[in-house]
Amino acid sequence: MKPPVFDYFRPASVDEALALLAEHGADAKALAGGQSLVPAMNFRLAQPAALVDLNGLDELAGIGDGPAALRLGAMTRHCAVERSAVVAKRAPLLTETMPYVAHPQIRNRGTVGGSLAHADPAAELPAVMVASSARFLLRSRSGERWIDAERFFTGLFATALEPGELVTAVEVPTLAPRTGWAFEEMSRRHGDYALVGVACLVTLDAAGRCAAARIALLSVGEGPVLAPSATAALAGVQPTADALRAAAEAVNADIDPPSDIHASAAFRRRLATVLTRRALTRAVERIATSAS
Amino acid sequence: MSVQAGHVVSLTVNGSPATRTVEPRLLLSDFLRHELGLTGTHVGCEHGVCGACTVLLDGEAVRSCLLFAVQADGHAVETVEGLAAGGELHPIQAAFHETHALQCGFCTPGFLMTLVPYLREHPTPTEQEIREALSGNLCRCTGYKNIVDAVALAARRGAAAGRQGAEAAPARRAGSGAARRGAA
Amino acid sequence: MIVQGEYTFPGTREAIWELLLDPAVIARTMPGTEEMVRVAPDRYEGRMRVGVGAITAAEFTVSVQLADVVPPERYTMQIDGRGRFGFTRGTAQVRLAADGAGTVMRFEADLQVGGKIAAVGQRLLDSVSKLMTRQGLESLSKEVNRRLASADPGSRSPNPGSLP
Amino acid sequence: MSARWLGERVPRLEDTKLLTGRALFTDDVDLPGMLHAAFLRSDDAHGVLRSVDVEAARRRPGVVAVWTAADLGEYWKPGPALVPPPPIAGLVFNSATQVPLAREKVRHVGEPLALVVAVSRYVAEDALDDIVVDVEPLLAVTDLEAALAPGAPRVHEALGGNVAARARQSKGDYAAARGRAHKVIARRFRYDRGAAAAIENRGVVAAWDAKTEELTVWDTTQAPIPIRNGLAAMLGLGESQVRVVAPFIGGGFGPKIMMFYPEEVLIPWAAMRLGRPVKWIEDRQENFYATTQERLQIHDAELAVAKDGTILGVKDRFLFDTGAYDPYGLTIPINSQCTLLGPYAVPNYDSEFTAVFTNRPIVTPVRGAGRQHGVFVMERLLDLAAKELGMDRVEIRRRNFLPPDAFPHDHQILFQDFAPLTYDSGDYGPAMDRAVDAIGYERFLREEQPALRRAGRHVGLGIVSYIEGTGIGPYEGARVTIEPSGSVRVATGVGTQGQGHFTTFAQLVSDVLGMDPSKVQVITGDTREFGWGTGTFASRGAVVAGNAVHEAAIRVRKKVLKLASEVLGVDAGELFLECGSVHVKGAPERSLRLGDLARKANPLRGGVAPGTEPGLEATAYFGPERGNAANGVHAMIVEVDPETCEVRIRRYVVVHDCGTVINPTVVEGQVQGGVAMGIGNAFYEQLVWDENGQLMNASFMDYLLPTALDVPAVEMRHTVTPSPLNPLGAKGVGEAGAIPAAAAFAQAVEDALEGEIEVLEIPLSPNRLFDLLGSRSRP
Repeated sequence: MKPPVFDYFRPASVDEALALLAEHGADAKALAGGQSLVPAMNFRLAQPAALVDLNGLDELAGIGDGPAALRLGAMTRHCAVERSAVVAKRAPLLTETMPYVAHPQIRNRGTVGGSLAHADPAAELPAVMVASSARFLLRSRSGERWIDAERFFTGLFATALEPGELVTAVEVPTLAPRTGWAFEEMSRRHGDYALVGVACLVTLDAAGRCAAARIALLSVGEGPVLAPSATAALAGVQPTADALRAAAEAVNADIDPPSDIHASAAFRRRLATVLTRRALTRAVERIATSAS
Repeated sequence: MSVQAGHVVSLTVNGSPATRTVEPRLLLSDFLRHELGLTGTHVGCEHGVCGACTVLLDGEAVRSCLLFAVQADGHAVETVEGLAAGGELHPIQAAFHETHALQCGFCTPGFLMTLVPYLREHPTPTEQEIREALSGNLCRCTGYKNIVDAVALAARRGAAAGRQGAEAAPARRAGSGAARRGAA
Repeated sequence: MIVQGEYTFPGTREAIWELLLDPAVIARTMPGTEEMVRVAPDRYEGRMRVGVGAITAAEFTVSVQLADVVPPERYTMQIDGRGRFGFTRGTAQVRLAADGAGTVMRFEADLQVGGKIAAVGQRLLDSVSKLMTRQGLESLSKEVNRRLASADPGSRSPNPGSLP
Repeated sequence: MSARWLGERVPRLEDTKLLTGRALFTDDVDLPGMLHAAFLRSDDAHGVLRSVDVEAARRRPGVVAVWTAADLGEYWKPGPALVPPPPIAGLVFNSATQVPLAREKVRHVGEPLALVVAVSRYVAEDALDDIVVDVEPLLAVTDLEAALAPGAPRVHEALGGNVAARARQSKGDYAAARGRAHKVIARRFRYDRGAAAAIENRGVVAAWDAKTEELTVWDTTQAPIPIRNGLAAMLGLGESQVRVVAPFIGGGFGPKIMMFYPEEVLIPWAAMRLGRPVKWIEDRQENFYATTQERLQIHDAELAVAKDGTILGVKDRFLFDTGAYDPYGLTIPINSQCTLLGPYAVPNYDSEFTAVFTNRPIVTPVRGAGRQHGVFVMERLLDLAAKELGMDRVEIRRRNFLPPDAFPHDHQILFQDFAPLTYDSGDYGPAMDRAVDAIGYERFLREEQPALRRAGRHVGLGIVSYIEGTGIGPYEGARVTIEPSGSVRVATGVGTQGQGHFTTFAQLVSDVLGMDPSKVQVITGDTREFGWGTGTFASRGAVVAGNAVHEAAIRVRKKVLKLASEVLGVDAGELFLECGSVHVKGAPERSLRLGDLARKANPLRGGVAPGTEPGLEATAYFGPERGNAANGVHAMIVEVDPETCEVRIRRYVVVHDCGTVINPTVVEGQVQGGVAMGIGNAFYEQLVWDENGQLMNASFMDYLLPTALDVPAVEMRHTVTPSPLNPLGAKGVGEAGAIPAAAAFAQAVEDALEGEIEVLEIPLSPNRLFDLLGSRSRP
């Protein structure tokens, strides 16, 4: 289990990194935290001809507190997000999720941008970003563009990233008033790939009816999966236990879960409804408690 | 610069400088064990699950099997060999000995290196917190109970002696600086 | 691993039959196919590159042996693909049935996956096979429509093909 | 002789090296000019090996040698049959042992096809990718029942079929007992494969010194001496020319005593051929195929009981998956057959097993070695019987325990050591009483469980008994030497893999020679230090080697007293040993340091009396007439979430009797660790093979070892019924924790779900529970 030969580049700037990626094309891979890429290389399943190491690029790291949104540099490590008071205040859903991401040693290296670009269907961050209506800043030699998380993830390990393009930053919008959040996940052991996970935001109006909701699931499709049917079931209703249960059941229409040795598609459907119900319930409770 | 073979790596390991010329693909775990002869860092899975190869990079616990040696260039690495300063066991090592927290001892260095920064940042953990902190390290012999006891013992003593600060190595400050840069 | 499905194409059974056995079409529509040559009336050989995400697209040498061929009704494929990451082999049965103006293709493949792909990739096998099946059928359907269009510029197919 | 150290919680003497990273493990061996090996392994589970083209690999820069089976010439031989079949009447045994490199046919995924030696492991792995293998696939034999059907594909063509062995052992008349039964409980039980998964993978480093004509081999083995003897024979060397060192071993658990692994055969050969040291270190992916495993068995068993719950008889027919080869003979299924009887009086027993060749890696003992299957089947049958009879689970067990006056108890069948299965001693009632008390059995069933159920919680309790046959022969030996420095060296042949032998053996010597254990240096696993013995297995280290160490120390003590009485001119009876010196009773100032005595025992001038042996040194051997029977009770409380099918273990109690305890801390560590492995086996760990013999989870991502969050702290109690079979009265403990865990877990989960399901297979998983619960657990 030793990695194959590759060329190693350590650019001094993002521009140099972009130039290197453009120069080497499809054979090159950006090396961020490397916590998914390097195991794949040790198994010799990933055999990139060249690695462009982004770890020296401080300009890509950092957590910024904007008026309308929280901004995360792509190379911000999971551990920094996990420990950040700013994130806890501005994007509590993200803070609640971080401990589910693998293990402490992995979170000390893993990066936000790397996890999003890798787009593992079982990863937590993509689903949380979709639920949070986050948007990503993509940069290539030809310039920058913003893209909504929802449109960034295009399939199984597939994203809207063009060749030679990097995720450089993430913006997570501030929560609306009377918004509750929750993340629920089941895995065989703490830190394993989720069998199913659910991230949700629920906003109630002054009358306590559901004004808006975002529910995104992981490990139930080719990427993070939004649950429009479940959201529709909540629209304008009082979030009673029955209403939340109905919404959770509606999730079944939104997912096409895979089977593997740890969970059949049928079991994943069960988990998706249970965890969605639990997540919605906690999110609504949070609004109540924060209101009182 | 493209560097296939012959990439120069200069770093400090347990406080002393080291420079070697290596292939980019050389894993940090193999670099420490076979280039520097620091065989206390063990390799159990080489895909980032078992935690036996855990070392400190700029004070943070990382899997040395998921890093290339070239990535450690200019950084500070600490291994289990660096713990017992002047022959005296580190408080966590001593606690492991007293609570019988090791049997075959193969996974032990990884546990120790995970715990050194953890106890600095969490001087008074609960049992559940300790178990969560250990969840990235696999042990096949002990069933974990005595390891949990060892951490609790070390924490009690550390709290009593108020020595968390005293343990902070320069490399650690660099590490927390990096983390703070993220939070700034 | 069982991969099965049903797909409705516009066009007659004969047209679809001809299409499905055309090596050029196979090369264009089977995901990752780089080359596909009909080395004998009942045998194809070629190369595929299949990868997903960080997994490098590894080259597989593929051979397809036809058996039980009953035009334009049904045929069986003995598939054998080998590469550095392991192998895929097995049989696939394809049946065509007239359905009004169109043709229904029913397929069932029983595939073995071996080597690294199986040992380390089990979590993704189901998703990848679903994905490749869908991609294959979609490009096949595009191909059908392209041919129909070129065959008879006057009429656009009313039914662009649909997954059930 | 004071027993100052026996039974003390002496902190381990080996810890410091391990804690500071100074302990030598096999992969730490680094020799000048050392080369590195890697093996090409089969992707196919079953096939005709048409060709292995290594030309491109040989041409790769940095590659020193590449060998296939064809290149091995005369050296290519199937391995030895390790354990001959026991003398059971009518026994069928077909031996087929593993080969160094596959030739003509591949029989399981991961079977080695070629050996590459290169300047680094990295380059060696590059070369593996250059090798082209042509295999014509054959149908794989994976289903144990289908394998026995006429016309099934054969793993070994030369054999009539896929039957590796068949053996029937019985006593009494089960059919008659069945006729008298009030109820007969019959079920099918399944217990699937897992990996030992020591955190240290296997490894072999070999160096040939052409000048001294000595071969040195560092090997992660539990049995260095048999490895030396076998290598000497294979390589045409004298045993004294071969030194095998089992240094610190990162966990053994059974598979590290398989003999001989292809790598153990080939790496020393390669080192001699090349005249350079060669290192092979197994990686984790290889470990899932190349290291032996347990433990698929399928039992069709029935229990005949009287109205009052008395066991009238048991019938069992079971299939045992032995993998592609059967070098280890029948050890595992015979353990299952014997251990099923447990601590119970079973007047009529009829058990027959069929061992089946399959296209899966070789099966050899893994911690428990088939014992857990027997315990699982018997304890599950008793649970089901109790339910049918409306009896209490504990009561039906108590009613059938062998009474204290039943020992020694002969079960009239043979155990794995070929000796009659005879329990040496035991007292099972008190162990059950302690467990019932410790877990709070009555209170839980009467108060806690009903209250929690009313609150919508699903909690359940499991409580089971077991026997573990341990400490079998043939023998082990030890040499104890008092050195002029005053320190004591103990050398023994057993390897050690974390069991604390460096400390427990020192404790045994300390009491006899009156010194601090820290002054006793124990050397194990180096054939140059001690050349006679078998190895560490079957929970026998402390029992067999421990008694040898103890006896050797006693002989040295005799020499000490004899010489000291001459030197001091007092009767030996007037002397006592303390603090590393010999003292005269009543005049303790008249004393001699043992070191000085050792010097006097090795004079440089002058004559000695005829028959005098120099030095203060003695060697002793111990071989028990048969194994002894450790026993215990495990009890646990679990909580099940029927919606997600997660199971949490809330409490775990173990009452354990391993006879005389040398070091309680070490014993408790062994039990806690064994329980962790048992829990893994019960709920987390399963090697998943598809119908083509492909392993679907050959990594720690998908093969789930329990973590610190999954294993509870075990609450431990000891009872002590010393074994009459050895002077120390010790019984084994190494495997105990792992054996009954699954049976207790199954009972507890059933109880938590209020008997909605029957758990008849292990391992469970949330998905399996979901399937079992079916519609009965709508969210």
